[in-house]
Amino acid sequence: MPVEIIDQGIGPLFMDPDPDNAREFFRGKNRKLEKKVMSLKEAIAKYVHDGDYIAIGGFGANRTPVAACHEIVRQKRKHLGFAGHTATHDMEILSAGEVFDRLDVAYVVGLEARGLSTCSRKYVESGKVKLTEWTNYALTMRLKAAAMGIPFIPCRNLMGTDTFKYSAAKLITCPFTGKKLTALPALYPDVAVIHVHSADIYGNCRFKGIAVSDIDLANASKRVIITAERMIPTREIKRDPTMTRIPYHLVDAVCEVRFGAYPGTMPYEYFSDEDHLKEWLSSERDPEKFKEFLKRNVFDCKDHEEYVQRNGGSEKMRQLRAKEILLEEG
Amino acid sequence: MPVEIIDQGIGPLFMDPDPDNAREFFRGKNRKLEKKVMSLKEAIAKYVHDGDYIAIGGFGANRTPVAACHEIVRQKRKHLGFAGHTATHDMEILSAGEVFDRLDVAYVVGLEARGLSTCSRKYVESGKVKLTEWTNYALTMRLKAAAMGIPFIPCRNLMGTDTFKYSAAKLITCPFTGKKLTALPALYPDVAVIHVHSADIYGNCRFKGIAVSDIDLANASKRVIITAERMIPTREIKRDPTMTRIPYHLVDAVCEVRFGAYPGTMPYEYFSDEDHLKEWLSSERDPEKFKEFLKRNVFDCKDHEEYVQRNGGSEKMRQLRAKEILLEEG
Amino acid sequence: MADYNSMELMISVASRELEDGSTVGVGTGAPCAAAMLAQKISSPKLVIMFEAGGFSPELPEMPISVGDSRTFYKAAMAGSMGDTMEYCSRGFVDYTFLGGAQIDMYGNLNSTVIGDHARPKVRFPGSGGANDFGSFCWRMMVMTPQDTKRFVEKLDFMTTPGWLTGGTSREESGLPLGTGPYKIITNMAVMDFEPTSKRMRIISVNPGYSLRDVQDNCGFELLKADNITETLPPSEQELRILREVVDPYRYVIGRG
Amino acid sequence: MADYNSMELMISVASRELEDGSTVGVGTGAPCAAAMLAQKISSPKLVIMFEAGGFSPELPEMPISVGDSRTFYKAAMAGSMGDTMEYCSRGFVDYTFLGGAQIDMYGNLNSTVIGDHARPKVRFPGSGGANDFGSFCWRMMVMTPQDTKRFVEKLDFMTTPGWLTGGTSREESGLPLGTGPYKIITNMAVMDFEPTSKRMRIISVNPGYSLRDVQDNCGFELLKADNITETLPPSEQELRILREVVDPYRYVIGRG
Repeated sequence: MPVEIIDQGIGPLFMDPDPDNAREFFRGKNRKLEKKVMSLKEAIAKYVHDGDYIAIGGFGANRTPVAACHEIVRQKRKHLGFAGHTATHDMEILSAGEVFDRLDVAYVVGLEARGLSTCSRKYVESGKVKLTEWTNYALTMRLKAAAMGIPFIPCRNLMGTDTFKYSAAKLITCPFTGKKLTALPALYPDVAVIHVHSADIYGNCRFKGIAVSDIDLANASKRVIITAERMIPTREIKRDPTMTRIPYHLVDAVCEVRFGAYPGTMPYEYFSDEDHLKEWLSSERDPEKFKEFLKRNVFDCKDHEEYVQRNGGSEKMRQLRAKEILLEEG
Repeated sequence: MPVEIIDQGIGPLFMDPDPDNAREFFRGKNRKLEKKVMSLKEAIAKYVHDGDYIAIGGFGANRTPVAACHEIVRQKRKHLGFAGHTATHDMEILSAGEVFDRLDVAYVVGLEARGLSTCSRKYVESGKVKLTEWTNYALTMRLKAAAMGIPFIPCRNLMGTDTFKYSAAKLITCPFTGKKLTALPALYPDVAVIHVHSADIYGNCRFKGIAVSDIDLANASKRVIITAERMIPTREIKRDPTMTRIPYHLVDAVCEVRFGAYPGTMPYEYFSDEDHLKEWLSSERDPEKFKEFLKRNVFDCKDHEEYVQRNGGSEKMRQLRAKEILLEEG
Repeated sequence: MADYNSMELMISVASRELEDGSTVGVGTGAPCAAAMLAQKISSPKLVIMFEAGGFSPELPEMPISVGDSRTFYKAAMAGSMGDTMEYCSRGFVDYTFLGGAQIDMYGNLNSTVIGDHARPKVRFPGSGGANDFGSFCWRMMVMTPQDTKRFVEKLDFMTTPGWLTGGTSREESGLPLGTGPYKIITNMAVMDFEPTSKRMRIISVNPGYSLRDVQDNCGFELLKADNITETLPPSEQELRILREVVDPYRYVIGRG
Repeated sequence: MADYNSMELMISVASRELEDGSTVGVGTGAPCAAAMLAQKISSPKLVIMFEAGGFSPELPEMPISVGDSRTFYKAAMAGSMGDTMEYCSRGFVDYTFLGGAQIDMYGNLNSTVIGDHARPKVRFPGSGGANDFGSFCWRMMVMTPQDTKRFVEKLDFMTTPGWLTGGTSREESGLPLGTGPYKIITNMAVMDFEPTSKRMRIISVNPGYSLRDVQDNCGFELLKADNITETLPPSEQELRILREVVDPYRYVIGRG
């Protein structure tokens, strides 16, 4: 049975899918059990460079490392590539900073039921950003292929659509069944940032609730920055290693950032601050007002704690926790 | 870049890798939230048929559904296909019953550091069994492909060896890099048996410790039989859905079988009974003695509880628990 | 007769399609409301799955995101996006609801751009999980208000596959066999797809609208079933549960 | 000079290859003993991974199985076989130790059959994870007693790839680039592989053996390094820790 490339998308492939090149990198990566605790400012300065390809964990505004997105904008990174995988509020922040100019699109410019982000839209419509179209699962599978150390993985989505045409996927035939399959190239991000419930000083991580694509993301990425709601001792990790979702070998930096997903949701910790997210969306409609808004909420904040303080602080977080845990539902 | 089939193994492919045929089955599978509790005897009678292709969860003699293997032999199943994936004591039992005649080989006839099983060896050497060679990871990847609903998955093992030659894999070129890759066909077992720490009446399952390949196995298999050390209420599942490793949708039967992995290890519950496993290996060397041994330990036991009773009962299990949890290590 | 708005009607009609014991991959908003309504009326054992990894939750309220905590509240499993999509790809998921800025006569959907891809007039979110659900789930449905801007002869961009170019084109494309668009539920009518041509076909017209209204508010010619009925409006029970239990804050039905 | 057996020597020599901070995929027995010894002497931060999913355990004793509870006792993570093998395939794992019934001059291994595949004289377990580790890990090592039955001109079956047919054949095969057999440690000598031909080469001879012994107990012609040294025997410290801490019940060293 012949195997052939029947068709291929015209979108640019931003990252090298060659597993041997990635293997050379991972061979040299430090996997010693070492203390990796640092400030978020330090971690972004050290591990996120202009031109890097970055991926953000969580799902848009759920367990998303918002603090890290702010810090990337504060540090004025430029020319990043960005995996627009379930990207909502994270994309909104990074668009405000115009930090990226290459975008793998799965879900972008929207905040789901909350509506579209003017800022993200205008930026993507501006022509300043090179785009390749994918789907949420296609990007998950591309990360899975990278995690597996293979250059591509077959899938059964995309066929027959413009999403395929504007992707960098290929259409091949199956060597066993002769069926048509999409071939999705491995995606090895230069750096990933993932927000978790708890981590030890070496980077062993736990989180509760849906994993989204974060485990494959941590495996696939050359560098991994962890922001954690709280630090826990290593003896707790060792007491129950089944609960470790990301092991220390993968991790380059561990940053303790309380409320690090605010104004998004952190499962079992705090619900999203819908009023503040609306404030983002509404202020974006007026460029002057949005500049002010960004100055107040991003550029003038020395860190995430100040951002939380400026938007209600501990009383607000108390309310959001009550909402998240459905405190009054009994 | 041309994609081509460069080479292919000569081993028989026992199962259809076509995802559309599997999809038709899964479409019709009952996924209603229904009580699925039954005796192991009933579950094996109902869901394991002569000629089926079966896969056993766990890792050889670790969290392996030994009770189910005994029951399959007691019910004298014949002409099964068997996924010899990390197969040690499970294989030894099924070989004693000569229940299978097709074998996908990854690891068979041995019990790791304990030595080789005469019974398994003689059976595989007898010519009564059709063999195809794979590796542990290759079988895991074949299950993963099935779980993903794709007909094959690329891998970078097997190349250049007789393991490839006697497999049913193919050697193809990558549509992105031109590199050679092995193409591993999806494996959809007819039935899987998996032993877990706890399950609810609907089949939501938890287990602690290494997952081996059981999550992909549960997803890939058309029918899933669960044996559980103990039942737990559904409210406990719902209290922490992050701990669910296998959800009820996949499961056909739930059987409460205390010490169901004995004489193997059940993490955090009981260590393997090395004396009894030695008794298996030594009695196999004398056919007459082995017949007696099987009569006593399999055929004359009405269930697994009787098997455990005949080999030390609660006092033995108390000792094995102390050993498993390193009770005296402080 | 009960007083209701078009959103309440679409959700009620959609909910009746979800038979007990079937599986549905849903997003936020109307689709989620339809699934919740079905569970509370005819299909208590409807299996709801969310793209981000929530399996069979007890939804305490409308989720704001397909990944927020409500999507795995008292769930059977809090899994991953890979888990959910593997279920869909493996053939485990019967229904899904999708939408878009444009739909054509074959049920193909555009949620990516209006205008040119590189320099669009309007950029939309893109596929998200829509192309995945639309490729993998057995039956894809759409709930949408109907007008000539939305129901178009030609999409600016085909994000998610319907019946592609009709006939046998979908099965020839390599997409999983037996999948495709099933019902299109609008404020004016309910459409299915003619089995051979795979073109959109009116099967029932909603109370208060005429066949003429339906065609006039569609940018392409609609086929007509042999006997077109009147869409059964929301029952008192459907409306009561929808308003009191499913969407008390009118997040969704308020938009009708 | 310390009194020791051949197993203690092989384990000590092997353990010195595992530099601190490197990663090793190990099985039960001697390889595990070598890794434990390395951790307790020169490489406290050696990362030990087990095929079945145990990542960086604190091994309280020798595991009986690569999947038993000891392999994830006080571990960083209790993962899956997929997790471990993905690490290997991705290039994360530096070393592995493998063995077999037969080895040839290119370090290829047979753990499948003696005789014909369909009707073998002796059936062995097969690859297990050996072909996977041997394909993916950067440097594959072997600890084995040496004789002409084991070190053969031609394998009955090539289970696990070494340098295949030598020269550039391994890199041309499609196996991950830069991987391959590294050291072969026997009761008589230590061998590596000549860089161009990839043929097995004696680099040091163990105390009490001659070059002649080494060649006489090998079924193929061994190359000889320019300056062949005497293998450094186990130190007092290595023996003490091996006997008192790593393997007090002599499960492994008892076989030496």
